[in-house]
Amino acid sequence: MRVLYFAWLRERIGLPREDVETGAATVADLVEELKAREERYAVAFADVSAVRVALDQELSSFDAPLAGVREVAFFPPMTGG
Amino acid sequence: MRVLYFAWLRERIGLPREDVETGAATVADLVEELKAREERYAVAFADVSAVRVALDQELSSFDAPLAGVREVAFFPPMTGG
Amino acid sequence: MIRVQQGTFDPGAELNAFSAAQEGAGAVVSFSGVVRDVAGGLEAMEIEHYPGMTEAALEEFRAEAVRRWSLSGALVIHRHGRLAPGEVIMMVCTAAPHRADAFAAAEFLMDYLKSRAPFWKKEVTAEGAAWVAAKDEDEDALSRW
Amino acid sequence: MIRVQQGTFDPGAELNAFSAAQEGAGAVVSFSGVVRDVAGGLEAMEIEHYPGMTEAALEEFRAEAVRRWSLSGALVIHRHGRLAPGEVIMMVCTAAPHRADAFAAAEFLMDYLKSRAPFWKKEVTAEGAAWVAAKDEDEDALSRW
Repeated sequence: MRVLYFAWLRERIGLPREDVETGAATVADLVEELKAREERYAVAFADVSAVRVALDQELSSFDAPLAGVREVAFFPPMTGG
Repeated sequence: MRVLYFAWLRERIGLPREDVETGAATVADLVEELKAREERYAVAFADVSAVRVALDQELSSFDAPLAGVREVAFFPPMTGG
Repeated sequence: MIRVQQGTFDPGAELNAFSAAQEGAGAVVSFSGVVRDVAGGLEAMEIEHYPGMTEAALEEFRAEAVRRWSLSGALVIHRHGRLAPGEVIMMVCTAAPHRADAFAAAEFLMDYLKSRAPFWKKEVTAEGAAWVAAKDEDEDALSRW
Repeated sequence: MIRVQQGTFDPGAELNAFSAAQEGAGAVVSFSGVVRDVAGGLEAMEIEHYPGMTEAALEEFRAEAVRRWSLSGALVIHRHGRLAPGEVIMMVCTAAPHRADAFAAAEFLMDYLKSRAPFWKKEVTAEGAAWVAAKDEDEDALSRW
């Protein structure tokens, strides 16, 4: 599964994307796996209320299932316009 | 006193402006004087709910006094923009 | 700034010149009105106005918009005379630090231009000429300000 | 139409080209966003985005606006990359037979661009760089649609 990071999540984790082998059932499970991995992930995901997620480029939620998903993206609230 | 007419009031009365000698106290009095004058004025002012008035280029009302006023303008509701 | 004129103007050039003159504006809103064709075919739109009062009214609306919202600037241009379908009639530009102010001020100016600026439109078709009637919804729109 | 691009564009030329392409539109509204300077002096505004999702999101907002209001057309342009103060960031144009639709659709598109399009802004000053925080008022603005 491809995982993307944008803005300060990208900066804190130190990479824009990576391929992750995971059996996580939901986005929240994936976040827990990542946080357990390394300190920088734990720091980046310390406050998930400040993190948004997209599954295959559609805005989604942390309790969404990952079955069939190819691309997960994490980012802060958007500031376009 | 200078009296101006715009749009269909101008067309019905047949002139864009005229100088009127009047002792009318209010706009409504002036309108009655004009209506009594000739049929074309009576036609133009038949329904004053469709007529607006400006005194010295400020929107006003039919019960406004004419004392000190130099220019009275009659016109239909405005359609700018 | 306000301008009342017979000749045409270039909305894009006006927008760029207006934007370039703004300091600290993050948001620029423009409205341009275009002569629409009508069923049966419009030959011309004739716009009559009240010279003197027109300029005073537009300047009053512009000043009121600047009083009510945090604007860095506001521009109103309105034409009169005989216009062909597709020609630009008028334009409003507003600029503000934040978009809500720029949008509100532009809508305010449009509502006042529609119902309180001394312009009268006449549509000329092959069947003749008819004065455009004021719309209740335009009058009602003023009540929101 | 939607466009996501790094290079700059000319808002006036875009407005004119958009207006010329409209059929039966009496009302054209534009919004342009400009990089504002900040206290202490802004060196640059860096705009990051999510290629692919950005285009899909803008097209979805544009289609939704066309569904909700009687529009003859809608255009969204948004830049990414490193921008200097005073540069144009983005533009929305809407055209409709009547002004209320054109205004509402432009405000709708702006609200969605602000809070639902995957762009992230970073302000670079002499003191360093800081990500722009999303504003509660921008999130709240979505609730009106």
